[in-house]
Amino acid sequence: MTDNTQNGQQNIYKPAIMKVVQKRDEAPGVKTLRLEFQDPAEHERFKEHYRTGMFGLYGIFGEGESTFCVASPETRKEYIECTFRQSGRVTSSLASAEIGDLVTYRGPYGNRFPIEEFYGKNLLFIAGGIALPPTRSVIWSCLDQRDKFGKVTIVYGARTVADLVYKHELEEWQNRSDIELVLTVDPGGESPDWQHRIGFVPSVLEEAAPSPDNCVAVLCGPPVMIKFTLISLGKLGFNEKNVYTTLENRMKCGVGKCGRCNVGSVYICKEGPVFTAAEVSRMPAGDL
Amino acid sequence: MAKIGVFICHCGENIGAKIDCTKLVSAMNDHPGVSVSVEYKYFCSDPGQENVKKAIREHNLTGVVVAACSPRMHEATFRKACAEAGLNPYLCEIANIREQCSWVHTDQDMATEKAIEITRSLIEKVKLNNELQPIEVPVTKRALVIGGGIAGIQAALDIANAGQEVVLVEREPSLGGHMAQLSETFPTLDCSQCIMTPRMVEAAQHPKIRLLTYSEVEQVEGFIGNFKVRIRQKSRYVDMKACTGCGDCIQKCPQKKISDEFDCNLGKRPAIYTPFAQAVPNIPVIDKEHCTFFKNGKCKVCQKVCETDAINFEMQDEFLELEIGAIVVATGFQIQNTAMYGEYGYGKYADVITGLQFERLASASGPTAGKIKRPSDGVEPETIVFIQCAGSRDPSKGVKYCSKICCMYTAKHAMLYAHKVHGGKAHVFYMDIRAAGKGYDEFTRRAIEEDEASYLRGRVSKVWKENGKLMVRGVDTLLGKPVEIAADMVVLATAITPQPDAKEFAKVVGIGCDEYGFYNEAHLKLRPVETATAGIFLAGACQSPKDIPDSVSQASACASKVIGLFSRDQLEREPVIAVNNESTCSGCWGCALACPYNAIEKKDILSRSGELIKRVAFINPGLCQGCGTCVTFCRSNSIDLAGFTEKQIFAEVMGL
Amino acid sequence: MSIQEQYRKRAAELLASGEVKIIIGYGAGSTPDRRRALFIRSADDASLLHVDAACDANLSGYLVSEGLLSDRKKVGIFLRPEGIRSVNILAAESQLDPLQIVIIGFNVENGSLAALQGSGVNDFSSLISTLKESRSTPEEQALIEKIEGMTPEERFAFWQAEFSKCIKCYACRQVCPMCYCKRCIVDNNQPQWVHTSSHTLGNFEWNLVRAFHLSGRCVECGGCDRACPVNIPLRLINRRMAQEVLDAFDHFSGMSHTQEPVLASFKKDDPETFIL
Amino acid sequence: MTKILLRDRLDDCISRWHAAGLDVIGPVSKNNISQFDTIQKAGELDFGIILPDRTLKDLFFPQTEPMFRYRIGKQQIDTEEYLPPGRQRIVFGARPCDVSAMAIDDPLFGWDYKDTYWFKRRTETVIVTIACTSADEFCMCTSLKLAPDSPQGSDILLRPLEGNRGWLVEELTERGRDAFSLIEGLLENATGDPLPLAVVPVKFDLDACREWLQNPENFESHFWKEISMRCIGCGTCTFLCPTCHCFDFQDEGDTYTGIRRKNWDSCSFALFTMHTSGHNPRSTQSARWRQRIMHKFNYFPGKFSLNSCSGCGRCTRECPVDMGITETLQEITKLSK
Amino acid sequence: MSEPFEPKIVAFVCTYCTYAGADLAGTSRLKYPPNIRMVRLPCTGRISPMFILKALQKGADGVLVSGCHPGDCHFTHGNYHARRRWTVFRALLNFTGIPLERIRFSWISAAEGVKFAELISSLTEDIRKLGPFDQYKAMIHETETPVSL
Repeated sequence: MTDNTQNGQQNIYKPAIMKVVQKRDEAPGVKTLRLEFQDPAEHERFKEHYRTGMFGLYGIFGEGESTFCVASPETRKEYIECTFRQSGRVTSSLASAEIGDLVTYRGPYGNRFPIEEFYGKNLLFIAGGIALPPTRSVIWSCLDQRDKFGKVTIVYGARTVADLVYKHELEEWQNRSDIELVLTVDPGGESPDWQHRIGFVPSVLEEAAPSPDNCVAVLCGPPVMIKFTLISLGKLGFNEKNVYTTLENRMKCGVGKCGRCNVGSVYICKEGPVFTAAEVSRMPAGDL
Repeated sequence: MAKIGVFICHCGENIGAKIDCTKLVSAMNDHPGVSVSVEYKYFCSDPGQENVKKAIREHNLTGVVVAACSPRMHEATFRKACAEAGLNPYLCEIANIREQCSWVHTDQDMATEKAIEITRSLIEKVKLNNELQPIEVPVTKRALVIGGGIAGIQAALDIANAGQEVVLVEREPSLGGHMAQLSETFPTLDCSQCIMTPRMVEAAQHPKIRLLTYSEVEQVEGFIGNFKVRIRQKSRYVDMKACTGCGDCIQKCPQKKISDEFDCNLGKRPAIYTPFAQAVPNIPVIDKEHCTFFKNGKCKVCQKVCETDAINFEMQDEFLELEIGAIVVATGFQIQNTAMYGEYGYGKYADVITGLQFERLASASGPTAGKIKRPSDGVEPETIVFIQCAGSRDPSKGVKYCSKICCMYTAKHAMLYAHKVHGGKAHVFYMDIRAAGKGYDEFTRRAIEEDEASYLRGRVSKVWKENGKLMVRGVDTLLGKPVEIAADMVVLATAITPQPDAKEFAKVVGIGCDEYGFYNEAHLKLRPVETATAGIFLAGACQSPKDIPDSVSQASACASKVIGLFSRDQLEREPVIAVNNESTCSGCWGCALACPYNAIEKKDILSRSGELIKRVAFINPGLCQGCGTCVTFCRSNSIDLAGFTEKQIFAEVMGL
Repeated sequence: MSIQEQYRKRAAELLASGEVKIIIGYGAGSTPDRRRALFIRSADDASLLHVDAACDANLSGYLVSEGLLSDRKKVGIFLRPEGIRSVNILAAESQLDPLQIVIIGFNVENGSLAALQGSGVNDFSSLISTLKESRSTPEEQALIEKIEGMTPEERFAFWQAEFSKCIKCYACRQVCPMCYCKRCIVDNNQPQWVHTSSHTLGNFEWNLVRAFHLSGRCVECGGCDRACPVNIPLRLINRRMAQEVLDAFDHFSGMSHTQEPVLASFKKDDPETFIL
Repeated sequence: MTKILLRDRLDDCISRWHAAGLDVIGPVSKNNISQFDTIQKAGELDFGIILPDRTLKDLFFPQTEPMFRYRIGKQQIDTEEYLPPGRQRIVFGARPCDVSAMAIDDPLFGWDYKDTYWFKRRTETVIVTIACTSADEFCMCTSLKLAPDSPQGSDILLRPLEGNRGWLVEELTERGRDAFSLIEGLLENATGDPLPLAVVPVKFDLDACREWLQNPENFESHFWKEISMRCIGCGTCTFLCPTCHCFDFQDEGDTYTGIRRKNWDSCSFALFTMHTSGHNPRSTQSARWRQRIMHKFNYFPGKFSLNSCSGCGRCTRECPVDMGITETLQEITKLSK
Repeated sequence: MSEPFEPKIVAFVCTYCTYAGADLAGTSRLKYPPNIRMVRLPCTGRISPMFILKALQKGADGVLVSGCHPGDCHFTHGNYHARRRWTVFRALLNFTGIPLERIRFSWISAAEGVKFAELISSLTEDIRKLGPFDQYKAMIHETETPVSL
């Protein structure tokens, strides 16, 4: 599934300079930045290589780089969107970037979702909390060519209502007739005017009971959620091979050299971040 | 990146004439993260502040640097202006380009360069400033006064008279303290009990004062406005509600040979007793140690004679947990044990006594009903020698400090002696006469001139008994001659020292003390009644030796501090306090030891199943004063100080 | 019975009686002259223990291994006097409860093994007092004096040359019983006070900060010096700092398990001749 | 037909290389440590050591290296690349284990993306290796199926002659031949008896170990906990390993200008894999030691058909607590039988 | 060099005493050289040895640390703790070859404007005589240079 080339770069560790053109607060501590390339050549390179699922290293000089997915789809390559939770040194300083500020981006790296293989199939997207961004890039890749797919179901849950990200897009999806959107929050996380479900993602998924027939599932979320959702998907009759997920690990280089992102023998940065549940289940659990 | 506004004040000519402000403005405009940089003649003026506010709104600023006079001048002004424009006031920093730049440097270029660097470094700091909120602490409006001597009573009454609740705790069975033991008081020679007893009664009957005698404070937790105090009420074995104070039990008690502490062991008392006749409350206690029933299991005479069944041998100590907003510590002093002055014969010769014992002899309520009689045989002494500084100002044997009151009370004793023993001769050995105070020097002069006390400047080297007389050998340094006086009685002006348990008690309350055990004030000059622990105040001789007027004024000062504190429902404190990162803390407790305010406590981190994972430091925001000593101590860099964080200072230095 | 045999016997008894759950001692190393830490849980394994002059590691750092002491059970450990002092400091800094530690003490004097009596930290307090009163003058004393005799420029050059060798492997820190911090200051990146890069500047900062953090805590076991793979004479700095706190504050690290940390306490009359 | 380089001609050779613009580098013992350093004279070289304390890796992948400088302005960011200085170099007197290690890391640094810094230095450097005639108790090249005269990675291989008088020259690559053409005439056309190679006993069964490591069941074996109990988690073994290649990026400087550096990092460090959330996939020292062994003898060979170990033995030689690969693989060999 | 050497001196001071003393020097219009840069902190207890190292990294030729006289600390004993730290850290700097003339410590109260001005003048002069801290600067320079090997 690898799709890596030298990307025509001279120094593979030198990032591109990006300008912040939009900034959105998604949830407490979670922000989305829309970035535009400053160097047209870099942009061309990105457009040539980027496919949904790939990730990048976003950074600020003086602070460092941090790895997260490209949250915008391959169908919209004029910019890059990234959504992140403010936790460490880099994300804190990215979070304080204002419109017009310059940041850096290195990528795209890693493998992709084989979206062509999903043509003609029903799609089930399942995401938890801050893991909607990787799913969202697949969702939009598919919605932007909606006619190529069957039924689209999105199950998204967060701890509390405030923790749901991309609220404006959730509203948009809610209003579309060609998507079934199931929203849920953990018990106790609801607000007084919450009109959707209350419960953990796996049980809500089981209630929604999408059919496994001719269906591909894309599942992203915190490890505990993944673990239990996979069980639920199994109960619903999904084959591990038709369930896609993404893995994250700490990375520095993004290109398979710095030595820290491997799970067992698998380098997330080069062989991932997109894996089928079948592939993940072959990895040593003690290394995840 | 941030959006910082930089406001450069000319301060008229003060800054403008020495620093090229236009250059400063353009340098700041070129600086990354600066959205706007402007100059103005007086930013502290109303239109100047308006400029700042307008810029905050227009540019949606995330931080403000005002390059102007010292932050000690106008930091508050500009922070307030920021707040009015909707910017958190703690996102404003002042670059001091007047006091520390334009006023002190002569070279314009270098001064301008310095102003640029100072301002730039503060821009870097302010970018990392956090929005801080003043800390609001609720106040429990109930004061605890520890110690029922004159200082404690005064503080309690002042607070109670202002309408606030007071809990007054005294460990002895009665209020009164040392002042109740005194005969007359200097410099007016009015009777101590006459002025003291009404205050005691007033305190006991005050509707706002809850009096807990024969009680001790065992534990103090919490912080200003929110202390939790545990008090032990020792069992008196006498039901306070039932007892009428008739005194029958005291009269009938068969055990009457107990040395009377109140009379400094010059008299005797029974096993059930009140310390003195005017005791408040007038309810006896049973001295368990000497009571025949407690010793032998037989007696119970008191119980038999009591008509109200107030005697209860089964009584247990009781504990009270009280919520308290402020604490006044007025635990008083003791008289130094003079055992180390073996050459003066105290303890060896019955007629060598301390000043406090002399007070009891001179007191109308004392063991001799106010007649000066020597303890050995009850004979009136014809010649009496007073030795001052028997312990004070003597680093080798006694204490280094001056006990402050001995000069005065010795003069008083000499006068009382002259008044009571006609024809008697009083000699006073002294080092210096320290009589500063209203009417004090006149008082000592009177002792010498009117009452003809003989003052000899010099130390006494020895006291011994010869032919029924106490021979006192000393030196008169003014004459340069040795002197020997055959006396009938010798009175030692012993030093005033802290209570024997003062140091342990300081730990209980959570305040500091000096090497002797006198409690430390927050600042000797500017905050003499506060302790370093916010909300705890000091009154009387527990802080240092004091006479009655000083103790009373300090007590009233404490009361005013407490009343001031209680005038608000919430306390607002600067949010400059330390915060610990519990995930990286190793729990070595060095910070807790280093903290001058005992603000750092141990906190258990438990797993979901309730097991102890680790112990970390927790910095109580109510107690922390924000000095940052713990931050610097912390090896793992886990503690940080809001307003002066490690990141801010790092940026400030890197921006220089 | 040789000292080693006596100690094996004692270790076996401690384990057999259940008094301790584990013994941390020394076993044979990868070459005949090497000894390595050995953890035994069964009395049968006591015969694997070695005690001799080659046992130079201060094993006390293993006591604060995560989870070892959390069950409140006792642990036996072979310690030299320096190690006993480390245990005192760890106890004084609330990292362990000294009652949980059963010390099997030994000493090496002039290259030969000597047994030490006692098992709790307090049993060794007079020994430690003696150590304070008669600080041995190690062979490096001459070198320290030589360094102190240099001009500041020469001293700087000397240490610059030494620190330029450092590769920031942190063996000095990891082997040190005093370096138990959950997060070392060098690993704090907000802000990054100490450069993590191992250029000379970063190495200089790191070694200074470590020496400062060890001041008044180092027991001069020499572990860091032996661990350093690039042979930086770390013992010189630690020795010098130990001397400083002794001279200035009469502080000898690890005197007792209640000793106050020298940098978290003070006396009003501490010396201050250098302050203007 | 063989050529001989006589020891007393070495100074002349160095002069020739210098004249041709080459830096000459070799093992030097100085200031209580032996490592590769630039030399002017043959006398600076320390031929007495079996292996320098520090590895050949230092020459291609320094412990800290500036990658580029950045300057942040109000509206733009300027970057300036710092590439290796671009001088041609000849390394004289490396050992086969160290040199093989460079060949082992080549595929890793060239895996799809070519590491600019590594390959620039690799192409600028000629390596002259001297076969080992002595070994110590930690040497274990033979256990890795290498030998005291393994040619991997070398441009020239020298075999010491008896009496310490010189070396038998084996030219292995074009680059080696080019470098040695510069000293044409200083070499003797003669033959001689090379000293017998060092005898390095085989210490473990590599194939058996690999098989054991590949078995998924052994991933959670209690063995890992036991073997790593005394590991203190320092970086000595990784930093003194000629093949260990893990690194980190660090930005250093003041507020608006600084340098992004590539620094060695180590899988032994707890923070190596720590997420900012606090989750750490390899949270225990045993997991980290397992990673190190697995990586070297299972994952790496799986990807590149090479063991990421050349048997220099430094990990055991220098370990502060006397651990190392040898002991672990010996134990695994026992377990696998 | 034709231009005279202007040393860079960084001062870490407590706000209650030395910073106020510096303000007093200003209000008294005393003159001192402009080479000093002050970093204001709540108390000397907050001044970490790391600050000194970072000032040196920023190219300081001299560092001053100053606070309240013993017994005058606004926070009662911040300065006593600081004094111990300085004693230890100073010994360490000395042993590693940082000239002590470059790292100075003082007690300056809010009333000692004159002492402040005089100290800064003499300190600046002393450091000017010592010249730039070349040895430290060389170390900084090394970090900015490509690896030569």
